[in-house]
Formats: sequence, C-alpha cells, structure tokens
Amino acid sequence: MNVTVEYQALAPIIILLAAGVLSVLVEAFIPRTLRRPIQLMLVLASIVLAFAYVVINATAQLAGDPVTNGGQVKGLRQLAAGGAVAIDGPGMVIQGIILLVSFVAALLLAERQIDPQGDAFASRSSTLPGSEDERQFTAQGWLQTEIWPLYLFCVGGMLLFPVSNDFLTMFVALEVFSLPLYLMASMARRRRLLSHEAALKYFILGAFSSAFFLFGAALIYAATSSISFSTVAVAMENSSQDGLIIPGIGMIAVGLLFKVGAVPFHQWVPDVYQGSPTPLTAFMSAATKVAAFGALLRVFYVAFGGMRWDWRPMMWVIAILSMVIGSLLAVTQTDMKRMLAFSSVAHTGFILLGVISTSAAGLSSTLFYLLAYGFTSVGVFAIVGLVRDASGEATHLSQWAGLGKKSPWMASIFALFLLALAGIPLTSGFTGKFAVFTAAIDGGATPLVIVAVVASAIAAFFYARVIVLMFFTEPPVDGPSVVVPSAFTTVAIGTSAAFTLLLGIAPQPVLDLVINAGLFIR
Amino acid sequence: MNPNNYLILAAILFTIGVYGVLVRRNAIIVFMSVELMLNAANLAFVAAARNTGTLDGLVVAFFVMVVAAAEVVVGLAIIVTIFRTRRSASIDEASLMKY
Amino acid sequence: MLLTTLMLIPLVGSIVVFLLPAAKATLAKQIALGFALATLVGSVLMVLGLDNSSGGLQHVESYDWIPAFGISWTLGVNGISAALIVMAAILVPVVIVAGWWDAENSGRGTVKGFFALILALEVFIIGVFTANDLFLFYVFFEAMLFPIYFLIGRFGGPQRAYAAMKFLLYSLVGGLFMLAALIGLYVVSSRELGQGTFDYVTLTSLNIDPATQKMLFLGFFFAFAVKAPMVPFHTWLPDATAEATPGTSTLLVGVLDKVGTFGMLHFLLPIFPEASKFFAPVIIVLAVISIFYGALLAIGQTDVMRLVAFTSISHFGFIVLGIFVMTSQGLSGSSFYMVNHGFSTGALFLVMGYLVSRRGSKRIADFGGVQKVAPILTGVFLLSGLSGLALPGMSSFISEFLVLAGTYAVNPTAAIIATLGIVMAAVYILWLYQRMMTGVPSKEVEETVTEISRRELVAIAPALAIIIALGFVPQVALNVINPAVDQVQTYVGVTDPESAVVIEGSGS
Amino acid sequence: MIAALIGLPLLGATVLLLGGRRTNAWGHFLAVAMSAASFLLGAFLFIQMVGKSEEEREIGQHLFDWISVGAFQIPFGLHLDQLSIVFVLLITGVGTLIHIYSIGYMEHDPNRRRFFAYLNLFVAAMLLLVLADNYFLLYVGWEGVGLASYLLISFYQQKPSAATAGKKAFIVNRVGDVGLSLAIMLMFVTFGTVTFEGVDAAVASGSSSTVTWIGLALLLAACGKSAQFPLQSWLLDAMEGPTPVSALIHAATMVTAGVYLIVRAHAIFDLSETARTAVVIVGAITLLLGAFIGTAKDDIKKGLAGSTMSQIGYMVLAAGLGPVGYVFAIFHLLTHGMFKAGLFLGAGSVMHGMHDDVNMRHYGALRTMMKITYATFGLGFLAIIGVPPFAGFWSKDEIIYVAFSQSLIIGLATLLGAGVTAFYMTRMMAMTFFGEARWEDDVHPHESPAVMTIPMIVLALGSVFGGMAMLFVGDIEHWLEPVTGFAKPEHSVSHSVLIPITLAVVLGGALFAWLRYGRRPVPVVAPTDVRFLTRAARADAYGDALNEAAFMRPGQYLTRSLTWFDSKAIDGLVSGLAASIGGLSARARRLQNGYARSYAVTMLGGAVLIALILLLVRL
Repeated sequence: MNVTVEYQALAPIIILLAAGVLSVLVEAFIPRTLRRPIQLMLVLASIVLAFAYVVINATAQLAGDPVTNGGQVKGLRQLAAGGAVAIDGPGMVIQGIILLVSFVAALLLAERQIDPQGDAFASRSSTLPGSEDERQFTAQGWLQTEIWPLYLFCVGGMLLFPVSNDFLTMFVALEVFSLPLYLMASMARRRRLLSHEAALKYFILGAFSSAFFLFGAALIYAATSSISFSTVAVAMENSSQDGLIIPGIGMIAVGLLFKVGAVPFHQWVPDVYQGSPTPLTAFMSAATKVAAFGALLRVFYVAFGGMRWDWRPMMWVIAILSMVIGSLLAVTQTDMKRMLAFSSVAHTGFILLGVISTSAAGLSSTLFYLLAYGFTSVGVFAIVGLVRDASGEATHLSQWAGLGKKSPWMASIFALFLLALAGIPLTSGFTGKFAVFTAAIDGGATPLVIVAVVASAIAAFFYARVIVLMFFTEPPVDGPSVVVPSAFTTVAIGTSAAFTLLLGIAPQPVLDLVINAGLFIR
Repeated sequence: MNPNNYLILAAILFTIGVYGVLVRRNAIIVFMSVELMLNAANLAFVAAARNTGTLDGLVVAFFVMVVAAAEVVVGLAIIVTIFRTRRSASIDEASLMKY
Repeated sequence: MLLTTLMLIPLVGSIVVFLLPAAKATLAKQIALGFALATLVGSVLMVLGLDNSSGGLQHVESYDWIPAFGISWTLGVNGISAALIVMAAILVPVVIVAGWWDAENSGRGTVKGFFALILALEVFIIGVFTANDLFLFYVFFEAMLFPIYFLIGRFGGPQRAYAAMKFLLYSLVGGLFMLAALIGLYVVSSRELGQGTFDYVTLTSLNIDPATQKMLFLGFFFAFAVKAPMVPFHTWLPDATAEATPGTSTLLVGVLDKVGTFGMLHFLLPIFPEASKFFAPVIIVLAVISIFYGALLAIGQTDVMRLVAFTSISHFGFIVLGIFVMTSQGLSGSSFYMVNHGFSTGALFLVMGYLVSRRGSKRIADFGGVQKVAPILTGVFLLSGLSGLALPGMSSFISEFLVLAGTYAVNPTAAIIATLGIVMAAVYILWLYQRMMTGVPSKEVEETVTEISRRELVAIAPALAIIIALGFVPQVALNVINPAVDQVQTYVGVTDPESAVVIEGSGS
Repeated sequence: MIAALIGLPLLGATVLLLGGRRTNAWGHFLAVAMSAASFLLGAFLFIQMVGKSEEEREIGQHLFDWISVGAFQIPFGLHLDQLSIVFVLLITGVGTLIHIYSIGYMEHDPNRRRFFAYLNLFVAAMLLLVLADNYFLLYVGWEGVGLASYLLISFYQQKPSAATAGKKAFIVNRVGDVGLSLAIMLMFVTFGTVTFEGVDAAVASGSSSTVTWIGLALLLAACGKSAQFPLQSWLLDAMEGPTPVSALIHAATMVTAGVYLIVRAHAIFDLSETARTAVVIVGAITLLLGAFIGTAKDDIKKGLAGSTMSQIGYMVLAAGLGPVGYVFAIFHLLTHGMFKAGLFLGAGSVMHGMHDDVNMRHYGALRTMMKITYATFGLGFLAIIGVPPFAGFWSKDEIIYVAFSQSLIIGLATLLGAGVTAFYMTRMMAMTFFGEARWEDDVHPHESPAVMTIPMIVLALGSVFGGMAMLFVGDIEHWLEPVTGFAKPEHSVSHSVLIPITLAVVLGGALFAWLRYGRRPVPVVAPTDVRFLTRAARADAYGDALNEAAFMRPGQYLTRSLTWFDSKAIDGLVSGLAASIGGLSARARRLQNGYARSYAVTMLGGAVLIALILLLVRL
C-alpha cells in the first residue's frame, strides 16, 4: 500500500519539527553570541509560518466540501498521512490556538530584562544548585538558548497531538511534546531545587499516565483490531469485547485527563506550575491544556463517539470533582502561582462541561473557551513573573498587598485577567463560561451547571480577595515592586489583555469561526 | 495455547509496574517500573496483533521502544540532576512543594 | 439612539474625569457635576418624549451584538424605568454635591477616581434600567457592582475591605444563579422558537411549562432578593452602608437596590406569570416579614448608617409586597415607592452623613441636643425622617398607602399586618430624632457639630422638595407609571378585583 | 375661596419656617394676621351660608384630581357644609385668640418665631381636616395636626421629658392612624370610593360585617386622636407643651377631631349597632377615667387635661348614641372648645405669674393678685361644671338627657361624671384662688399683660353666652340636621326631672371638694399616705404602666433578641458557611502532600473510580 503524504495539510507540524531540528544545529554550530537572535528569529518565524499555513488550509477547507474529492491535496478537510492525521475544522482551530498562544509565550521566554541576572533559565542547567561553578557562570552572565529547540519540538508535538487520528500517532505526539516540557520545567534560574522537583514529579507522573494511555490503546486494539479512530468507532458499535473496551476507555481517559489536569489526576499541576520557570508555566498552563483538550475531544467524539452514553457519567463525576476541588483548594492557597494552578484545575472542570454535551454546540463552546482561557492564562502568569523583589519573583500573596498603588496599570490589567478567570461579563472568561453552560444545559446537564455555578461562587471569593489585596490594602514596607519589562513581555501582556477584552465585548467573529469549524472528521 | 493468556500476562506485568511505582522510593526503580508498564503495553499490542492478524500492533511496538528510549534519556537526565544535588535518588525527598 | 446617547454622556464624563491629572481635584468635581447635570437634562427630555397612552417599550433601539447567542443591544424604556432613571439622574448630582469633600476626607484614593466611579456607576444604572435584552441586563447588573465595590473599598471606613468583599460576593452569588436561570431561559426559548433569544418582548410571549417556570423563577428571584434586599438575604446591606460614604450609600440603597425590585416587576412577572402567581403567597409572607424585621432591627441599632439601612429593608418589604399582590394599586404604588424611597432614603443618608462627618462618629449615643447648635440641620433631619416614616402629605405616604390598599384588595391579612408597620416606622424615626437632636448638647457636640453649610443645603434641598411636591401632585409620576403597570398586568393576565367581589374576602 | 381658608395660615407657616431669622422681628404678627384673616374669611363664608336656603348651604371646591390609579380615584377636593363651618369658626376663632395670647406668653422665648410657625401650620392642617371632602385627604389633615401637635408638645426640645412626650403622642396617634388607614382601605375595596359623598351613598350596599369593621376602625382612629380609652395615655404628657398649645390643640380643637370623624362618618355608624355601642362604651369609660384622674392631680394643667379627656368622653358618648346624639356631641364640642380654652389660658396666666410653676399646692389665694384671671377662670369653671345658664350646662345637660333616653347605665355614668367634674374643678378653684397663699419665697404673683388677658376675657364671654347663643339663636339642632341627621329621643326622663337631679349632683360634688380643699388648709407637699384610688389617679390610672408592660417591654425584648438573631444566626450562618468552606479547603489541602508516589496513588484511585463508573453504567 502506498502512503501519500499531504504536505500542505501537514505543513504546520512539519515546519515546527523541522525548525526544531534546525535550531539544534544552530545550538551546535553557531557561535554563542549569535545564537539568541537566530534562534529567536527561527522560533517566531516558524510559528508565524505555521500559523499562516493553518489559515491557508482553513480557508481552503471553507472553500468547498473536500471530502468528496478523494482526500487529495486540495480541499483539506481530510485524512492525511494515510489516515494517521486528520486535518479538520476543529483540529485546525486547535492548532491555530496553540500557535497563537505559543507565539505569545515565546515572547515571554525571550524576555531578558526583568531578571537582573538575565533570563528565567539557569545559566547552566548542568551545574549544581548553590555550587561554586553555578556562581561563576551566573557571575559571568552566561545565558543559554538551549530551550529553543526544546520549545520548537514541544510546539510541534502539540500541533500533532490534537489532529492525530490513531492511537499510535497520538502517543508519539504526546511524548514528543511532553519530554521537552519535562526538561524545560527543570531549567529555572532561581529556586532550582523546586524546579528540579517539579520536573521530576512531572516526569514520573507523566510517564506513569502515558503508560496508562498506551495500555488502554492496546486493549482497544485487542478488542477492535484497529488503532485508527474511525475504524475503532465502527468496530465498537458491534463489539462484544466489553471486557477489553471498558478498561481500555478508562485507561485512555486517565492518560488524557492527566494532561488536562482534571481531578483526581491534577496533583502534579500546582507543584509543577509553582516550580517551573514562570514563562514556561504560562506556556504550559495555556498550550498544554489546549492541545490535550483537542486530543481528548477527538478521542471521545470520534473513537468513542458511539459509546458516549457509557463514558458521559464518568466525565460528569470528573467534571464535578475538578470544578469543586479546584475552586475549594484555591481558597486557602498563599502562593499566587499555586492559587492560579488550582484555578486552572477548576477551569478544566468548566471546559469538561462543553466536552460532555457531545454536541456541535459543545464542541464549538469548548474551542472558544480554550482560546479565551489560553490567552488569559498566559497573561496572568506573565504578570506574576513581573512582581519581584531582590530574591526573584515575589509569589506570596501577602507580598501583593497594595500593588494597585505602586503600579496601577499592571494591577488593573492583572485585575482584568482575574475578572476574566472569575467569569465576569465583558471579559472573555464570561463569554466562554456562558457558551459552555448553554451547551451543557442544552445537552441536559443542568445539574452540572448548578455545581459549576456554586464552584464559580467559591472561586469568585479568591479572585476578589486578590483584588482587595492589591487595591484596598496598604503596601508593606520593603514589599516587592513591578519591574518594567522589555518590549517582549509588554507585547505579550498587551495581546493577552486585548484578546481577553475583545472576546468579552465582541466575540461574534470568533464564535462564527468556531461554529463554522464544524465537527470532527470521522 | 490461547493467545489471550498473553494479554493476561501483559495485564499482570502492567500491574507489577504500577505496584513498583507506588511502593519503591528509589527514583531509578520507579522509573524502571514505568518502563515495565510500557513494555507490558507492548506485549499486549504484539499479542493482539497476533490475535487479530493485523500489523498495526507490531508497528506500535517498534515505535514504543523508540519512544521509551527517548523517555529514558530525558528521565535519567532529570533523575541524575536530582541525585547530584541531593546525593540521593529517593523521590520522596523531592517534596518541598506541598499543600 | 436616545438612550445610548443618554448612557454616553456620563460615560464620556467618567473618562474625561479619569484622565485628568490627579492634582486638578476641583476641576474634576466641576466636570463631574457638569456631566451629571447634562445627564439629568437628557433624562428629563427622555421622559417628556414618552407617550403616556401606551405602556409598551418606547425609545426602543436594537442592534445585533452576539447573534450567535441571539444577543442584541436592545434598549427601551417604559414609564417605570423612565421614572427610575430620572430619579437616579437627580440623585447623582445631589450625591456629587453632597460628597464634594468625601474623597479627600476618606484620605485614600484619588478625588478624580471617586467622581469618575460615580459617573461610571450612572452609566450602568441607566443601562440596567433600559436594557431589554436579558443578557444585556445581566451584563449591566454585574458591571454595576464594580464601581460600588471600588467606591466602598477605596473610600469607605475602617471595615471597608470586609464590607466591599461581602457586598461583592453576595451580589456575585446572586448573579451566578441568575446566570444559570438566564441560560436556562435561553435554552427554553431556543427549543420553542428554534433560534434562542434574550429579547424581552419575545420572551414575554413564550409559554413555558410551569415546572420549568418555577425553576427559572427561583434563579432570578434569588438574585433580585439579594439585591433588593429581602430578609434573610439582607445582611450585606447594613455592613456596606456602615462603611461606605453617605453618597455611595445613597446610590447603593436609593438606586442600585431598586434593580432587584425593578427586576421582579419588569422581568419576573411578565416572563414567568404562572410561577409568579404560584410563589406570590410565599413571597408576600417574606415581604411582610421584611417589613417588621427591618423596622424592629432599625429600632435596635446603635449606628445611624446601619439604622437607615434597616429602615430601607423594611421599605423594600413594602415594595415587594405591592409587586406580588399584582393589583394596579400595588404595582403602581411599588413603582412610585421605588422613586420616593430613592429620595427619602437618599436624604436620610445624606443628612446622617452631614452629622457623622461633623461629629466623627456613627454612634447614636455620641449625639444629642443637636437642635440647640444646628437648628436648620435639625429641621432638614426631621423633614427627611418624616418622609422616611411616610407622613401623610409626603409622596412616600401616597405610595405606601397605594401598596397597602392594593394589598388589602387581594390579601387583607397581609395588608392589616403590614399596616402595623407604620407604627414602628414612627418609633424608629422619632426615637432616633429624640436621641440625636433633642436634649441638651454634650460638650463634644457643642464643639464639633456646626450648622449645615450652604453646599450641603443645596445638595439635599432637591430631594426634600421633590418629596413634598410629589406628595401634592403625585399624578405627575403616576401618569407616567400607570400605563406600564397596566402592561405588566396584561402580561401576567391579572385584573384588579371588583370591589363587590372583595366584600366577602374583606369581612374578616 | 375655601382653599384660601387653609392657604393663608399655611402661607404664614411656610414664610416663617423658610424665612428663618430674618422674620424673627415680625414673624408673630404675620402669624396672627394669617390666622385672623382666615377667621374673617370663615365668618364671611358663614354669613353667606346663613343667607342661603338649607339645600344650597353645602358647597364644594374641586381643586384637581389628586391620585388616580386603577379604581383608586382620589380628588383633591374641599367641601364646606354646616358641620365644617362651625369647626372653621371654632378653629380660626379660638386659634386667633390663642395666637394673640401667645404673643405675650412666648415673649421671652428665643424660638418664638418657630412657635408661631407651628401654630399656623396647625391651624392650616386642622382646617384641611375639617374641610376635606374625602377620607384620604382628611387623613392628611389628620396627620398634619398630629405633626403640629408633636412639634409643639416637644417644643422645649432641650427638656427630655418634653421630647419624650411629643414622641409618645405621635406614636400613640399612629396606632390610631392604623385604624384610619384600615378604614379607608376597607371603604376602597368595599365601595370603590373614599369620598364622603360616595361612601354615604354606597354604605347601604356594604355587608353589615364590613360596615361594622369600618366603624370600629374609625373608632380606633378617633381614640388615638381624641385620647379616648385605651389610647388616652399621651394626653396628660402632652401638657409638656407650652400652655397656649395645650389650650388650642389639646383642649379646644385637635383632640376633638375624633368626635368630628365619628360624626362625619355617621352614615356608617347609623348602620352598625355594634360599632355605635363600642363608641358609647369607650366614651363612658373615658369620661369617668378622665374625671377620676382629674381628681388627684396637683399639676393644674394635668388636672385640666384629665378634664379634657372626660369632656371628650361626653362627646364621643353622645356621638355613639346616633342621630339623637350627633348634634349634641358637636354642641358640647363647641362650648367645651370655648370654656376649656379659657380655662387653659387662665392656667397659663397663673403659671405666668408663678414662674411657670404648675403645682397647685404652691398656689392659693391668687384671686386678689390676678383679678382678671380669677374672673375668667371662674366663669369657665361655672361653664364646665354645668351651672345654668353657662355654656357647659346646655350642652352637657342635653347629653345626659339623651344618654338616659338610651340606657340607664350610660345615663348614670354621665351623671356621675358631672358630679366628679364638679369635684375636681372646685378643688382646682379652691387650691388656686382661695385658701392661704402657699407660694415659694421668690415668687411674686402678678396679673398678665393685656395681650394675654383680652383673649381670656373673650373666651370667658363665650363660656357665658356661647351655649345660649348656639342653642336659641343658632338653633344648632336644625343647623346641623341636614349634615348629621337629628332625631328626638322617644322616651326619656323629662328635662324637668333631670335638670334638678343633675344640679344636685353637681352641687354635691362641688360642696364635697370645697369642704376638703376650700375650708381645710392644703398641704404644700402632696400627702403620700393616701388611699389606693388616689394613688391610681395620680398615676393616670396606671395607663402608662400598662402600656409599658404590654408593649414597650416586650417590644424592647423582641428588638434585642432579633438584633442578636440577625448578627448571630443569619449573618453567622453566612459567615459560618464561608468559614466552613475555608476549613474544608484547609483540610483538603493536606491531600496535596508533596509526595509524587502518593499523587500516583491518587491517580490509580482515579483510574479505579473511572473503571467502576464505566462498569456501573454498563450494568
């Protein structure tokens, strides 16, 4: 059998992976001084190019219904690479979101002004924390660019993850974007012990979960004699192999729910978010969630679409747990990053509402929510990275008292992001919540919405508390201050804020987009 | 003999792997247990391939080996860093971040 | 366009004031006052433009906003909302003048910020009363919270953070349940009409099955009851008013809380008629409880601001009562009550503010004998108080009596019990007056309390003048309100009981 | 034209209140002028009315449509008929006199301007009360006089007792207002109108129970305003106000508004035996209670206040007797208005001369010092105890006569009342003007200035000739008949029998008092070793004690407990909820114990959970 490769359809993925290879070579052969500009150029360029291709593909898809013309190059709503990849509306939207977010996150990673010692990453990851040579390298102001290849591979993997159309591709994509994340998580310049710990936990648990995913895939394969979603879906309709299928679905769910950080697979989230370098946290919290939800949607809508009556109750429980426990635990957090981590767990729960309704509305609302949440999340962590004192980032809540006085603008923008996370009208967060709630009630999940409402009520408390802290409390003496970032971060924050407002005030265009994206291809 | 037994064996291996992850402190051994889980999956794939008479399972097995290798590289790198700083490979010691 | 323009005036004002350099405090005040007065003129023109022969929405304007969810920017007013808007538009300049130095006295926050927030608040107030797309209404309903939240939190008293937080959380929680119900309503409409909508008029024409109606009704009612506030969802109000500046309290209690009762009248009854009828008995009981509960607690307070807050809780009891008896007297009475209450409670809060700012204490016990040192201030106090106890001859009396008469027609028991409330009103006002104003002034009072200033008098005079004028010619307001009320009655499908019919019902 | 009656004094009040200090100099003259003008206008209207034939005497003035909501249509209309005109004359006439008197009485008061403003306000409100053509507008006047009374009672605001008394008066009146409100509501829902005309026309159609309820509600209102049992307690405290106020508001006019209300609503009482009986009983109780209280008071004003209660009791009782009584209720109201005002002004004049001392035990032998006061007071005294041919005799005698015609017990009550009245009034005379001087050292009694004595003289003349004038010249029965209806009682003890008996009782009472207080010296300090009855009378028959036990104490307790409930229970519940969420969160955090392996355990648990749910669904 001859496999044709639809290069245009796969272009975004190929571009980033290729760029990744390229940037490895850059690391290897280009002199240190030149590396940063080149790498940066490479990264931003490749992301832009990939995004351009996504747009081209999307427009081409909207041109006409391509499925008819034999899955050939032109119309791109199609299975690519011999059915291993499905480039369809939702898939492309997800890819687009990932690329946008990663572009903004890249700007954060490139920031070199907010930390007097350089950037957010260890001058040499290989040196021991607190060791003599670490001090030397730091003193000499060594700066690494080795995260860039990792970053590119990571984004490339993320692009593949939600569009992969069989379990193998999906597993590979999962590992391709996870492994770089594990490494980058360990590279923080300050508080390296925490950074290492984060990496270790992330790695062990991540590997653990992906093993579940893989074994689940094996069971499904054993039951349906196929790893391709479409065929699996068909085979499941009339399969007697419940003994294999049910555990299979469960274990695959474990693998994916881990990545989206749903309760009870969430415990890595706060630790990893706290330990990792903050720009990376921004990236993870946004991009990983988007990619993972993309994959989750595809698996449960396409492969297990016929079984929705079986897995829905399970998802109900997970969603309720995520919303309630996420909001509940955030209430008593004292560390800004951890609080936001738990809030992101809660948001996973909200997004699951969209997934559960297994309808066109559910799909589109989930996509919208992902976009909205992605930007808000990047922005919020970007600002967390700016609040610093001598020892680095000041993430303890008490240190945020009275920031509204010191730098009203940053505080106001941060407040904006918090309001968006809390789902206050005229912010993207509200539109997203509104969309998924609507889909859920329409899908007959009213009780879930009630729980969501209660959870949001609890959540409102800790968001509001931060605002009280920033605006209504007197700043402590020797409190931290908001450092003035370079253009990179400024642009990143600006974009996020802009999107957060735009999607709240005039969401119609984006809504049109996600609605027209249509359903997954089978 | 009944090829389903291979699946059962795979399940047992997987369980052993899980058990290892849960009870062993040494990061290396925990990590080995994870590898064991992956290989259990491999076995399942191969066995299933034999059952169903399709090739996909075998292909998967090859890919998984590669991926596992990559994972080893990353994993060991992280574990070694930890070990060098803490002079111990116990993953329980890496518990500064909690609550 | 008229209504949008009406909202734009204070919006522009707010932005202008906000962009001023912090040093130009006086200029900020003057500009704020100017824009507030401009808004007042605009709103008066708006009312004069109303056609009182029809109770439907007027000055309607509608533009698509988020078609994907059938959401549109639909504004329109009927007599009731128009009256409330004018009331608000009058109170805002009053508050600005009365609170001329509040920002400085609070010692926190910037002056321009204070006045920018007040104008921003006015924008949302107009929005919330004119919005006739339920989604839009919800947006304004929530947006309204934040100016107040910051007004309390930035410029309030020692407990301000706590009070602001409590206020915000109560309102947000209420709002969230409303949101759930709102979405439910949207889904219902989309099931019934194919394409979901939030358009008020369309929604009133739906016939939703009773079970669903009840669910949705409760969602909305909870939000409105928290806002109104009704016992037992009221505890945020005394704390808020105790900490907020008098001006803020005036707007909070005088205007914002009306959104709750306005919502019941304008949305609950027409959209969920069956559910409204079903729950009416329970709510009437709640309302009567509120009347007494508020009055008794007002008697028991030792802090003037809290006392006024509790009197309002009692008054809101009357308003809700009038709404849910669904007679034309009850409904018109409640609508008129909302307007009067804005002025009378506003006046009370302001005059209390004058006293508190002089004496530097909110404790009633710290006053006494003020009449000796500040007779005019005392007179103003007494006048505001009398309007607060609905003295016949004042507009508040007419509205209160309309509510009671309207109640008696359908529920004599409730009416009789509620009528006893007028005795307690006399107790809490006159006893307050006795404790604060009469007797021989203490040394502190003699030193601190000075006669009312010209500015303060100018600020409060309009409110008092209106109360008395409307007591003499209430029809000015009622002519505007009545048609809208008839409209509501037709939506609900109720008519006033014939007096003949009532003879049996009343003979107890 | 009619509106001007009200408008003039209202204008006066407004000018004085808004004008502020600027008007201090001439304020009181303006007030007097306004009141007088109003009186002249009233007189003019009266003469006009007399000129007309009986049918045309009733004139109305519809100013504008006041309130119109659905069926609730209230005109802002005035209405002048034979009943209102006599009130107009009484109010403006006595009112003007008392305005004049006050010029002298309040001369040294820094707040004189405010005092006159309030007086004018009162006159305006009282006129509105009697001129309104519907119950709702009447309510406004009703509350207006209440307000004026409140302001004037607590006029000496720095005196806590005065402030309290004012508040008490207002609140007790509010209890009465509940009655009025309910009555109006009932009228509205029953007849669909609240105008006098409409109600009178429709009343027949109402079910008897409803009409009775309306009547009782109106009675409650009357009790509040007219200090009838059980709402009498405020009147005695009301004496805290300046004496002219007591004369005008708490003797001559306002307190009689209840009688006006009952007579005005006669259509309703005509139809309800029950309501009428209730009215009679209330009247009887009050007339005895008031008289009883009067017997033991050493405070001259409080003595008179008790007497006022008792006299109004007579009127209410008469009104309760129905068509046979209405006119005499009004008749007595008018005569009482004159002589009681005169008595109060006399008392004021005495106090004026005695350094505002009100305790009669410090008086004595003043007849020489204050000749005019003595004379006028004496004439008033003769009038009130009902000595022919003085005013009180005619009106009271008629009431006693009618009372006997209705029931023996009631008749005896009125008779007894007359006796007690004679007793306490004689006691008052004796203690004040006779006996030996018991003044404090620094007191130098002196006659009051002309500005005060002239009104007293005029009123004295009224109490001498008023009765005869109204009865024989004015022919009051037939004057009022078109409004109130009038019927001669069927069978009764004939006058020829009754008058001697009455006079005998009166003389008995007077003689008894004279023996006790005229002949024997009066102790300067009130003796404490007295019989229970005296103590009871001194304590206002324990009315306040009752109120306190029945309402104040429970009310305070309820308030306190509710305040506790609000902060602890309701607010506590909410904050408790918040706290429990916090606690729960703090506990749940512990699960996040930082050990990767325990996280893995949780994940495994999750996996198991998922598997279980999936299986459960399959079952």
